[in-house]
Amino acid sequence: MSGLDAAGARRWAEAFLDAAERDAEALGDLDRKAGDGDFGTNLVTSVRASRARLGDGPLALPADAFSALSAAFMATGGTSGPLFGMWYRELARAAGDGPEIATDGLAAGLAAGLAVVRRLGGAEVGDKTMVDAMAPAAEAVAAAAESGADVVAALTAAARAARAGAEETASLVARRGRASYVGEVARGIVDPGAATLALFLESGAAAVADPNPVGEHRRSED
Amino acid sequence: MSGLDAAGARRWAEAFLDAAERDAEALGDLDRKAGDGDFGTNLVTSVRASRARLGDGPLALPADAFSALSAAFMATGGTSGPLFGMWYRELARAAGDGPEIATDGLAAGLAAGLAVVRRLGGAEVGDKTMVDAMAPAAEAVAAAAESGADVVAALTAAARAARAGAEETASLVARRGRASYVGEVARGIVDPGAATLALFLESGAAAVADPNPVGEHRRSED
Amino acid sequence: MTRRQFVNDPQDHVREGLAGFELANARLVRWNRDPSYVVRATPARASKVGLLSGGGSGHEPLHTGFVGEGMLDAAVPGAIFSSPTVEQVEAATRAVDAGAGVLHIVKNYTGDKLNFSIAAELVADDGIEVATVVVADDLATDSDDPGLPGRRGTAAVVTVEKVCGAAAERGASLAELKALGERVADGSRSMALALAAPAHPGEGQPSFELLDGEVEFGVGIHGERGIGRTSFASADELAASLTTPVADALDLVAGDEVIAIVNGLGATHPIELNVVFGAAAGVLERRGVEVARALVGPYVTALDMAGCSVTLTRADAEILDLWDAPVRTPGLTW
Amino acid sequence: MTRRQFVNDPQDHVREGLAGFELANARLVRWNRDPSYVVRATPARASKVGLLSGGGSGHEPLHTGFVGEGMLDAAVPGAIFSSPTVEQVEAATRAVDAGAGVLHIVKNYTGDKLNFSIAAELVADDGIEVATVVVADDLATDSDDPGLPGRRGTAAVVTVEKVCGAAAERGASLAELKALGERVADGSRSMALALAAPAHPGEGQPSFELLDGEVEFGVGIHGERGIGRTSFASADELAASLTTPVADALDLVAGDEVIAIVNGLGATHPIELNVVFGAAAGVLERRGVEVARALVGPYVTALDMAGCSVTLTRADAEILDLWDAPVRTPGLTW
Ligand SMILES: Nc1ncnc2c1ncn2[C@@H]1O[C@H](COP(=O)(O)OP(=O)(O)O)[C@@H](O)[C@H]1O
Ligand SMILES: Nc1ncnc2c1ncn2[C@@H]1O[C@H](COP(=O)(O)OP(=O)(O)O)[C@@H](O)[C@H]1O
Ligand SMILES: [Mg+2]
Ligand SMILES: [Mg+2]
Ligand SMILES: [Mg+2]
Ligand SMILES: [Mg+2]
Repeated sequence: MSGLDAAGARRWAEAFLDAAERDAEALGDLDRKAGDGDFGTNLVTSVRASRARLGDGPLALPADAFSALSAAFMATGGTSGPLFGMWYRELARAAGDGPEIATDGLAAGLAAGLAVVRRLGGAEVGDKTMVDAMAPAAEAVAAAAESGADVVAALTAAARAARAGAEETASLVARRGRASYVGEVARGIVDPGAATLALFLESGAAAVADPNPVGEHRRSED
Repeated sequence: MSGLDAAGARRWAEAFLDAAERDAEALGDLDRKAGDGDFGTNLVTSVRASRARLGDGPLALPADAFSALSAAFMATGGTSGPLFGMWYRELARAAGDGPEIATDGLAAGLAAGLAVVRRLGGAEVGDKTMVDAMAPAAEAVAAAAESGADVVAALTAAARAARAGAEETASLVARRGRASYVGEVARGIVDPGAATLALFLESGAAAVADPNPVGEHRRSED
Repeated sequence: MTRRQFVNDPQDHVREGLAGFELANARLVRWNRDPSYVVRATPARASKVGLLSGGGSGHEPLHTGFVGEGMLDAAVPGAIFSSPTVEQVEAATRAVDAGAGVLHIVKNYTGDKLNFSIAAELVADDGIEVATVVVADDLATDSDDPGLPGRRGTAAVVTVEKVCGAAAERGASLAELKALGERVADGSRSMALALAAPAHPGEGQPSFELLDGEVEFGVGIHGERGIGRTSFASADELAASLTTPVADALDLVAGDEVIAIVNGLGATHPIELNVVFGAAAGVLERRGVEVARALVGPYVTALDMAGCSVTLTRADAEILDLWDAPVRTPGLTW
Repeated sequence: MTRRQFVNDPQDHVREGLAGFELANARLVRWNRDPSYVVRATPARASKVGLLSGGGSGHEPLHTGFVGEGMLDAAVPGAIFSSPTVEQVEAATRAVDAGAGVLHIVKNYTGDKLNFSIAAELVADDGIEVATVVVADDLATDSDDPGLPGRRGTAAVVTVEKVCGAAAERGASLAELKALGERVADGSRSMALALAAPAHPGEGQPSFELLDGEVEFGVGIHGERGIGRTSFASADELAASLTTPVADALDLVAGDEVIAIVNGLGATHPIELNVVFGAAAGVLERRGVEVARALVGPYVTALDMAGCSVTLTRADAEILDLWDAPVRTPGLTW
C-alpha cells in the first residue's frame, strides 16, 4: 500500500490534535507577543471540536479526517479558523471519495489549499503568516509527486519545508493579520499560524510513517 | 504677657500648617492602611485653604487664627473636615474678641470643642478617633487652668496628653469612622485624626514657647 | 507595575472631571462651580419635592450621573472618597427647593451624615423643609453594636434614587418620599468583594495588596480592606458567596420578587459582571426568588477597583411600577 | 500581582456572559444560543433593512449592547478578540432579513472581513441581498502600503451603527445605508493609548508590560502592542497627543463640527475619561472646531485594559439629526 488510508488519516489527525493541545499555550504566547493573544484559545476550541467531529469509530474515507478538521476550524472563527478550515476543505476535496490518498492527491490538495488561503486572506510569502509554511510545503509535495515519491516521503519533505518556512517568519515583520499592527515588535517571534501548519505536517509525517510503530521498515518496503 | 496674642496665634497656626503639610503623606498612609486613604489629600486641601484664609497681614485677634482654620477645614468635607472645623470654631468662640487668650480661655475652648465633636460624631474615648487626643488634651488644660499654669505650660501639657492619646489609638480597633469597617486590620495603626490633633497642639506648644526663638527665656519670665 | 491614571494635578481631578462631564452632558445637566454641585439642565416643575444626594467622588456614575428627569434634582460631589462640605450641601438644597421641601438621600457614612445634617439645620432656619433617607445596605458592616456606625451605604442608593425620583415626578409629598425611600432602603442589602484594590488618581500604589489566592471579601466602596480574605474561586462560587448572605439577610423565600444590581466596582469587565449576574440569578432561582428587574454594570464604582457587589431589594407592585417609570439621566435612561 | 477575573471555565466565558446579558436585558434583546447571535426582543417592522454587526468578544458593550430600536437588529459575538464564525454570521443575517436586505457593519480585521464575506456569499445564493460597510478609523495603523491590512476598525463603529440605525428606522434603502455608513466611516478617525495591558479571562498575566514612565501609544482594541512607547504625561498632554493627530487627519478647520467619542478601554474610571474629554474639547476649541455631540464612557473596551481612545467624526445636519434620533439598546439609550 503506497497511499494514505482512512486509518492513517485518523492517526495523522489525532497526532496533530495531541501535539496542538500540548503546544497551544506556547503558540498562544507567540500571538500574545505579536498579535492579540487569542490564538491559543482559538486552537484549543478547534481541537476540542475536531475530536468531537472525528468521533471514536473508524472513518469511511481518508477525506473524512480532513473534513472533520475543516468543519471544526471553520466553526472557530478568528482569522486562523476559517483559513485553516478552508485549507483543510481543499485537502478533503482533493482526496475525494478514494480509499487512499497518493502523493499526487496530496499535492493537489496542498496547491488548492494554498490558493484559497491566498485568495481569501490576500497574504503572500514573506507577509509572516501561515502562507509562509503552506507555500513551501505545497512546493515540496509537488516536487515529490513529480519524482514519484511515496506519501511518507512527500509528507516528510513537506514537514521539513513548512517548519523551515515557519522558522523564517521569525526574521520578518508581519504584513498581514493582527501582528502587522505591532511593526518591529513582531520581529524575532515565529508566526503561530505558520508554526501550527508545520506541526500539522510533522504530525502527519510521523504518524503515517510509524503506525504501530514499524514505519522505517514500511518506508523501505514501498 | 501671660496669654496668647494674635501674633502668637498666627505663629501657632503657621507652625501647624507647615508640620501638617510635611506629614500629610505619612498621615494619609495611616488612613490608607486602616481607612479609605483620603485623609492626606483632605489635609492638604485644608492646609492650602487655611493659608489662603490666614493671609499675610497681621491678625486683629488671636481668635482670627482659629476662625481661619475653622472655615478652611469646614470647607474641606470628609469626616475630619467638619469635625476639626467645628472644633476650631469652639476655640475661636472661647477666645472671643479678647486681645489675648489665657489658660482658662484655652480650657473653655478645648472643652467646648470636645463636646461638639462628641455630639456630632458620637465617638467616645477608645473608639480610635480624634476624640482620643482631644479628650486628654482638654483634661490637661483644665487641670493647668485649675493650677494657675500659663498658656505655654498648659499647651505643653495638652500636647503631651494628646500625643499619648494618639499613640494609644494604635492598640485599638476602631469603632467610629471608616477605620471601624476593617476590624482587626486597624490594630497597630495610629488614628490619623488623633495624630493630627496632637500635631496641632505640639505646634502650638513649640511656636508659642519659642517665638523668634527666645522661648525658653520667655517661659521663665512668665 | 505602578498604577497610572489620566490625571493632571490630583487636587484638580474632581473639578476637571466635572467640567468634562458637564460639557459631555450639556443637554441633561449643569455644573454649578462654586459651591460645587450638579443640577438638571431643565429644572423640574415648581411644585415637585427636590431630590438631593451626594457623597465622595470616585463612585461615578453615582451620584452626578443620576441627575435628571425621573431621578435626582441635584448631586453634591465631594473630593475623592470624601463627603462634600456643608456649604455645598446647603447651596444645592437651596437650589432645588421649589417650595415642597427637599429629600436628602444620604449613604450611611459619618462624614456624609455630618455634612448633610449640618446643612439641613442651616436651611431649616430659612424655612426650607428637609427630610433625610439614610441608605445603609452593606451587610459586611452589619452589627448589633450601637456603638458602631452601622451598615455602610452602597449600591442600594441607586434603587432608592430611582424609585423616589419616579415618585417625586408623580407628585409624592416629602413625607411620602421619606417613607418610600426608607421602605426601599430597609428592603435592600448588599455584599461586595474585591479582586484588586483601587489606586487614588496620581498615586501609583493600590490601597492594599492581595495574595494570588485571595479575594478581599466584604469590601466597601472606598478602597478600604474588607472584613476578611477568602479564597479566590470560580465566578459561580464567588457570586454565590455574595448572593446567599444577602438573600438570607432579607429572609427571601420562594415567591418573593427582587430588584437585583450586580455592580462593577470599576475595573471589572461587563462580560464578568454578566457571568456573575447569571450565577446570582441561578442562586435566587433555586430559592424560588424571582429577579423582577436587574441592573448589571458599573453604577457605583470605587475608582479602578476590580470587583463587584450584589444588591437585592425587595420589590412589590408599587416599587416595580416606579422602577419602570421613565428616567433620563447621563447614567441611567429608559 | 497576578490579574484575576470573575470566570468559570474560560472556554465558557463568552457564552455565560451572553446568558447573563440576555437575562438582565430580557425586555430589549434575545440571545439565540446556537449559532450564537443576539437579536432584538421585538423585531423591527417588516420592510426595514436589517442591520448586523459583530466581531470578537471582549469589547462589551460593543456590539451586543447596541442591539435594539434605532441601532442594530442583531450582533454576532465571536470568542474573545476573535471573529465570529461564518455559521453565526450566516444565521444572524438570515434572521434579520425582512426582505429589504441586510447591512453588514464590519470592523476592518482580516478575520471579521473573511467570515462576514463568506457568509454574505452563502446567503446571496438564497437571494438575500447584503451590503457591507467596513469601518477603518484607527489612525495608528494608517498606511499607504496596499500590502498591509489598513486601518483597524475601532470606536467609530459605534457612530456608524447609531447613524445607520436611525436611518434604517426611517426607511432608508440598503444602498442608501451603505452610502451613509461609508460617509460616516470615511469621516471618522481614532487614536488610542494604553496605561496598562489587558489580561484574558482566566489568564493571570497582561498581554504586555509597560515601564513606569511609558504609555503604549497607538494601541488597538485587542491588547496588542501599539505603534510605540511614549512618555507618561499629564492628562492634558496625553489627551492632546490623541486628539491632535485625529483632527489633523480629518483636516478639521475652524467652523467644522464633529461628534466626539472619548472611549474607555476597560479599566479607566469615568472621572479620568471626563478629564480627557475636557482636555480634548479644549484642543478642538482652540482650533475653532465645535464638538456638536459627545459620548464619554466605556463603549468599545479591550477587556480590562487601562487607557482610552479619542474618535472624531465629521458631522453635518443630516448626521446630527440621525444621531439625535431615539435609540433604545442595553448600551445606549436616549
Ligand atoms: N491575511 C492573512 N492571510 C493568511 N494568514 C493570516 C492572515 N492574517 C493572519 N493570518 C494567520 O492567522 C494567525 C492568527 O490567527 P488568530 O489569532 O486566530 O486570528 P486573529 O488575528 O484574528 O486574532 C497568524 O498567526 C497568521 O498565521
Ligand atoms: N465619628 C467620629 N467622631 C470623631 N472623629 C471621627 C469619627 N469618625 C472618624 N473620625 C476621625 O476622622 C478621621 C478620618 O477622617 P477622613 O479621612 O477625612 O474622613 P473619612 O472617614 O470620611 O474618609 C479619623 O482618623 C478619625 O480621627
Ligand atoms: Mg490572534
Ligand atoms: Mg478617610
Ligand atoms: Mg473619606
Ligand atoms: Mg483575534
